[in-house]
Amino acid sequence: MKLTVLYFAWVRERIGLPRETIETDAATVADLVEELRGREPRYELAFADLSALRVAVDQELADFDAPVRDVTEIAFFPPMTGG
Amino acid sequence: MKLTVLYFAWVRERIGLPRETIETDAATVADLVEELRGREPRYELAFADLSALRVAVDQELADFDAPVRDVTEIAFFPPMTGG
Amino acid sequence: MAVRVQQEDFDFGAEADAFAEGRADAGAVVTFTGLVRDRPDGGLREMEIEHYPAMTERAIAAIEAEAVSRWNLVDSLILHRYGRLRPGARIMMVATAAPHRADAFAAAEFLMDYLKSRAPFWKKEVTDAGAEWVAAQAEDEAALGRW
Amino acid sequence: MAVRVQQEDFDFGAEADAFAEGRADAGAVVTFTGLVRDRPDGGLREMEIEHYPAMTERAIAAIEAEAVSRWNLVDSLILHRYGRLRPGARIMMVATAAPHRADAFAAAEFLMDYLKSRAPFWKKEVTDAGAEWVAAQAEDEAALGRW
Repeated sequence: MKLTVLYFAWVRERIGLPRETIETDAATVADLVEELRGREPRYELAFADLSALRVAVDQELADFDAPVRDVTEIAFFPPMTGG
Repeated sequence: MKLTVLYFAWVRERIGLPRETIETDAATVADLVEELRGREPRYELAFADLSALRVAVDQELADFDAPVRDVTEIAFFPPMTGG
Repeated sequence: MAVRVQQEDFDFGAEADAFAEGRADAGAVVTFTGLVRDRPDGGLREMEIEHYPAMTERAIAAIEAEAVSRWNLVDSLILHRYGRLRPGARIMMVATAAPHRADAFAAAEFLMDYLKSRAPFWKKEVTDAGAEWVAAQAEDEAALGRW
Repeated sequence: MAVRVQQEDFDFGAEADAFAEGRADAGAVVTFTGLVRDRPDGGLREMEIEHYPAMTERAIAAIEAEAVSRWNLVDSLILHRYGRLRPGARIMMVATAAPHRADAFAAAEFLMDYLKSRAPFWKKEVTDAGAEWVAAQAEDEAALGRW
């Protein structure tokens, strides 16, 4: 399954790119995170503390146990600071 | 003792004038109200229900038992409805 | 800090803009504007606002001073009109500027609650059927209890 | 109801005025404007605001729809900028119009609390010493609990 994965704010900076396409068989967002962590130290650093991260699945805020099946876009970012 | 007495909103309309100078020996605002009530039916009507009235003594909100000594201006009006 | 009581209309946008302009010390600006609301049946011809000139500005200034003592504000503005106003016309505005939004919001609500029930203004609605003084609402008096 | 997300500056006064103009059905208009607050030492060079374009407008529209379902509003406006902003610059504004002031105030505060923590914007402060992402405040997350 092909997914677009986006990174924002310091997650983007730590990983060093704003988006990438990933081929994965992950069942949940948490599985995908595990996969990414195993890739390279910069991913391990970005995903070191999940409590400091938020995730959106197809542009809706979601939990880390959300299923990845039939999803086209997943975004990782720190807690929002708008307004 | 001479006092300027002012009336606003429906108090002014019932009494039929916006202000007048009154010669009085009233000790408190309540005494002054009693005196005014005794004057004419239009005063009796305006002061019929004190709970529907507010009073300012020298331009500060006050109670009906406030003393009148050394006061120059007393105003009677309904509860405010600004804003 | 500024208080203005006037018969003339005011330019809400220009006032709001001048108040908020370049406040690098503030972060949060809240404005409230009160407009003449028509009656549900659309029958309001005008609203007359009477006030007690000698008392108005000092009563408002006292309310403003109380707000300044309670919240961390960098500025505030209170503007209130009197006279005869058409439906949709501007009656008044308050503006507050603060480093944090909670202070700006709380101070603006406090100012409104107190202006509503403690500043010497009285509204009269004029319709084709006649004129009627607006009655004070129990909820407006009750709103003061939260501060 | 309107939502705009843009890089360009906006004219707060003109927006506020157009929003409030002639609302005989409203009575109460509340605006909130967020400005780039300088650091206490005056050392902020600029604030960069990053956002998630595909998500931003729909996230804000969902927040607005929630406000409309909770309070009696006749209109609302949400405007948020992104990009690089100087101290004192306008970041965003919300405006609410309602028949009664309590609804206008509550809806504006609700919109702000949710925009702060649920709309995909991130702020970075740039000083001479470097750049730092603004951390989310526990009090901002806690503020959501009151709704």
